[in-house]
Amino acid sequence: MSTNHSTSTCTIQFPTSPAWFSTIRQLLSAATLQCGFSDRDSGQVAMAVDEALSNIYRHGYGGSSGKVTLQFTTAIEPTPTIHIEIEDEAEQVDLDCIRSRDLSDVKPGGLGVHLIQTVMDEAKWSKNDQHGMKLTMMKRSNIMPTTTTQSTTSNG
Amino acid sequence: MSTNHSTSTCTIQFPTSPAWFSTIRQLLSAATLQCGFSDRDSGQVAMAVDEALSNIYRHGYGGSSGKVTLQFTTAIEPTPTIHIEIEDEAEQVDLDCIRSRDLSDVKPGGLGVHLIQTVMDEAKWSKNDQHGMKLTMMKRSNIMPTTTTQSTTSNG
Amino acid sequence: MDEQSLQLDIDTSPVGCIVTPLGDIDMTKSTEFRYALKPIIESKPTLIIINLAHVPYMDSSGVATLIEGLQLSKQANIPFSLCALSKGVQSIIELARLDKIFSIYETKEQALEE
Amino acid sequence: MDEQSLQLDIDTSPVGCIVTPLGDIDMTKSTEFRYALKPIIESKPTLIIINLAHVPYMDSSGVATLIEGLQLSKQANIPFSLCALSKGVQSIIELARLDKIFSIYETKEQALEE
Ligand SMILES: Nc1ncnc2c1ncn2[C@@H]1O[C@H](COP(=O)(O)OP(=O)(O)O)[C@@H](O)[C@H]1O
Ligand SMILES: Nc1ncnc2c1ncn2[C@@H]1O[C@H](COP(=O)(O)OP(=O)(O)O)[C@@H](O)[C@H]1O
Repeated sequence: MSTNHSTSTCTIQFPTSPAWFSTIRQLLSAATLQCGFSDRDSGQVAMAVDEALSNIYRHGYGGSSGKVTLQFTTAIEPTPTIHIEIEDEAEQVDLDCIRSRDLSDVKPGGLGVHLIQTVMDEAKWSKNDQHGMKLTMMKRSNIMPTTTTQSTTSNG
Repeated sequence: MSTNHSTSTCTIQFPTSPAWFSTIRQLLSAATLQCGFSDRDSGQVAMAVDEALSNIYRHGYGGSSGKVTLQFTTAIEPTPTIHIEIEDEAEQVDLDCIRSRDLSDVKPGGLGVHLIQTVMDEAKWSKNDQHGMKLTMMKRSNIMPTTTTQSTTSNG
Repeated sequence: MDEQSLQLDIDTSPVGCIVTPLGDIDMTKSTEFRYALKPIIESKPTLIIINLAHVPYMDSSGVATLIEGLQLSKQANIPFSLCALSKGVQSIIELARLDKIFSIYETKEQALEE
Repeated sequence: MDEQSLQLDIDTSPVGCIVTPLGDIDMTKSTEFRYALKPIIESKPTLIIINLAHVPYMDSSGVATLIEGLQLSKQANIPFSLCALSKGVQSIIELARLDKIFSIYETKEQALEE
């Protein structure tokens, strides 16, 4: 396969049905790998989005399927970077409720927000103007950017 | 999983690198299955898009990776339906060149356009105003629509 | 899309019970995984090993199921360990700071030796 | 994403050669598949069976590779057949109107009996 990197942008509106989640993970993996993220970083971005969608499904929509709009844009220079925005139309919750718990108390559950905040360089929840919540995330890849710029290779 | 159907819309811009193709197939499968397509019809839509992308990669961009914008919208009523648009920025070719060959002559290659035209209800190539080509496709699912309308189910 | 049910190999012998899930364990699978683990723990095997060699991805609901399994096993005095973590699973276990909480072995064989 | 190379089981015996590709055969894999088939045909086995049980999806470039395999085998007088087609592969073979061109068997065993 070509080793040249390239960017992608995506806006997708879909139901928060968990049946979509593996597809969305694959989409985020493809986008981040293509723009130069390492396997590890790419997997972490996919995980952060997966956890965010699970939370919207479980907390935002109370276990029902509701609309979600996911947008992302990748960049190669100066460092592989992805910007992600996830908007729902669910009940707005107090932003103080969305927080990581004390992890030293080992118990099932309560890991999603911690994971999102740990793997992403930025993660910010906010209320939309009318209704619904918005999560804005950003991650830069930890690996050094290659000197290859976005160009076409002939490998066919 | 919920048996209620729901729609999705997507606009994604990515390089025609074949490394993306399996992700795009999965995306189209998810979208069509969720809006009520049968497994078979869903697989055929994914195949049509895959073949279209291969052709853009091989013929449009001559085996190099170039920009592609894929848009789709699904509908549930009155019949599960998907509308797809694929635009590239490659050289414009004479529309007469894009055609299916005589299949009775068994030989490797030359199947993509036939497959696209056979599985989709509509497939139309055109030239964009400035540069690049556009493929517009539509398919209705062959199965009867369920009476379920797009709504939320509590299954959590 | 992946709407099939969770595939699980369960290998029970006098030495203990080795549970090998096949495929990603995310929100669509973790409840099932939980329901599968419970009767195994209740059957009081000598030990329980969760072989994660064929689980490329696990989300926090899958991790929660493992924590529950660990806690129920502890109550029943059954050694409970994980083995053959894929990179994806290793990553989430570390991020959740559970790498010191679980007994983790590189291979099934090493887990059995304990 | 699936950037690994094509996985292929090749089972050679006096009875013939059974080739079992594992995973989707699309544009990223079909060239490799072609390069793998060529030396097999050149080694002149008694027969060649392509077992497609583990190929959920094949695109037209994969089908082209099969046609080439069939034609090269015919020239070399080696029976060439397909078996255990997944739904996805069956669908593209029918759509390409090749279901009468290839010898297709439901199982490996049936293909071997011919
Ligand atoms: N999208 C969301 N909408 C509403 N509340 C949320 C959302 N995401 C997280 N929360 C709140 O943040 C808390 C912590 O979430 P998390 O760390 O994922 O653990 P858990 O979901 O297991 O409680 C949740 O209990 C919930 O109150
Ligand atoms: N996106 C495209 N851009 C330019 N030409 C195309 C495109 N898609 C198809 N074609 C033309 O249509 C012909 C038939 O395509 P196809 O049926 O897929 O067979 P093959 O690609 O094996 O030739 C191609 O040979 C090419 O000339």
